[in-house]
Amino acid sequence: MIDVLFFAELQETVGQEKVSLQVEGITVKDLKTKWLAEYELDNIESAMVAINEEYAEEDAVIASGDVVAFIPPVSGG
Amino acid sequence: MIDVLFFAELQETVGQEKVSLQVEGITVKDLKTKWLAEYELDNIESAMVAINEEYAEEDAVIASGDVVAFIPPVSGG
Amino acid sequence: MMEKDFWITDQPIEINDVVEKVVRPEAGAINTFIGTVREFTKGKRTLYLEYQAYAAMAEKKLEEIGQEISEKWGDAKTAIAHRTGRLDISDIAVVIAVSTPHRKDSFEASRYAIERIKEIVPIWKKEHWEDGTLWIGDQKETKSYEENRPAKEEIIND
Amino acid sequence: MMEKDFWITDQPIEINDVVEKVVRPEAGAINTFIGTVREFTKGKRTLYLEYQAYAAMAEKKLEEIGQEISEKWGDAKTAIAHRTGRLDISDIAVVIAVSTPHRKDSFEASRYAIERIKEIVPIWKKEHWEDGTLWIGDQKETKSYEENRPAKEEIIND
Repeated sequence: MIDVLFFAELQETVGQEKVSLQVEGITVKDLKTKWLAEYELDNIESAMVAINEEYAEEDAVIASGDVVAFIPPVSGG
Repeated sequence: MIDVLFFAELQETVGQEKVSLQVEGITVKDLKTKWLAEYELDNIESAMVAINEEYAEEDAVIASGDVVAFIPPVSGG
Repeated sequence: MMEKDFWITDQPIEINDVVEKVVRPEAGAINTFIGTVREFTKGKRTLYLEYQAYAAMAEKKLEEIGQEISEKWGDAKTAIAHRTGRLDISDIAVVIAVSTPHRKDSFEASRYAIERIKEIVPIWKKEHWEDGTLWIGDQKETKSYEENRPAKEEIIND
Repeated sequence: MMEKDFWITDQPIEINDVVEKVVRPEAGAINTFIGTVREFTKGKRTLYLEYQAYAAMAEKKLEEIGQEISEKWGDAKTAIAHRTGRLDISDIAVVIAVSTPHRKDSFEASRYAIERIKEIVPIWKKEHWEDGTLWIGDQKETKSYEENRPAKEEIIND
């Protein structure tokens, strides 16, 4: 199982902060195109991805227990 | 009468903060070379001069009631 | 007293709490950058802001910025606090403090810190205007992420 | 609460007292420069410092710096406090705060303020080392006054 976190406008579109999915061994790209397709997250392509609080690439493989976060363009400061 | 103020090392050499002199109509240069010669202020040439709290030139004329200050190179901050 | 030098909080930030972290005998200069909520941006009136953070990761990234500064400027010490939740006009969103032996470095390092926050730290701002709301991000397409990761030295204007 | 925006004091300076002077709805950025007493300079150990000011003129000159900043950076507000008397290691000698709508200006203006203080404000520092004392000034002949007046844009290194 993995946890997927959403922030800012993605969180509002999904309607929740966190989604738990029964998957492992998939890539970030797979996660976006297959597992999250139902949410119709138009802006997800402009988001960065973090796995366990570190920025990760599209082809990174997600292991069981990982926390995957979608990071829309940041605007702190 | 005018008041002449000294700061930092000039103050220590003169031994006081302020000297009052019974003069008027003299230039800053006159003040240094004639009226303050007795104090042997070696560093006075590297000091700026202010009359009534504004920087002034060597040839500025000092009027009665003026406050003349010798400002050694500053080191605030 | 806060234990960390880099922290996210939903409480008002005391400037002194951040500055105190970097005061030390080796320092002759402390530069502090304070980001406050501005009422008008390009003629549009902000009523209030809402900040959201991925707090655990944001604190790690702030600490990473502190490490980058130490590598770039040698004897520098950095502390950063960022607030989340609802902020009203003039409320403090972020406080950065950098101490260095000499003043030039403190200005440069503090500037670097705020630019990096706007690049890599997962914190988001939602504008609440009189006529609507918007999560601020890439509306103006001012950012370009190479392979979806922030470039090391990318500078975003404010 | 202090009435002035530019002041000389023989009491410890509270950073907040200076920052509060420049907080306003138009500002999104406040840059603060804090000068503290450094223990070691080029390997020489400072025990404490003594600052002396021509207070009335110094306050006028600090205010003049604030006016220069307003002319150069438009919508900027500046406040500056400088302490006099005996200061121990890590004590605060000066606090500058500049608020501007956008952050770049706040950094530039704050930097300008500290450089100008070191040029035109009648304040002097006496170093107390283990082996002696010295009023700091032109020992290294780093300054050149044209006609005994400070040049407008002269920059002195620290």
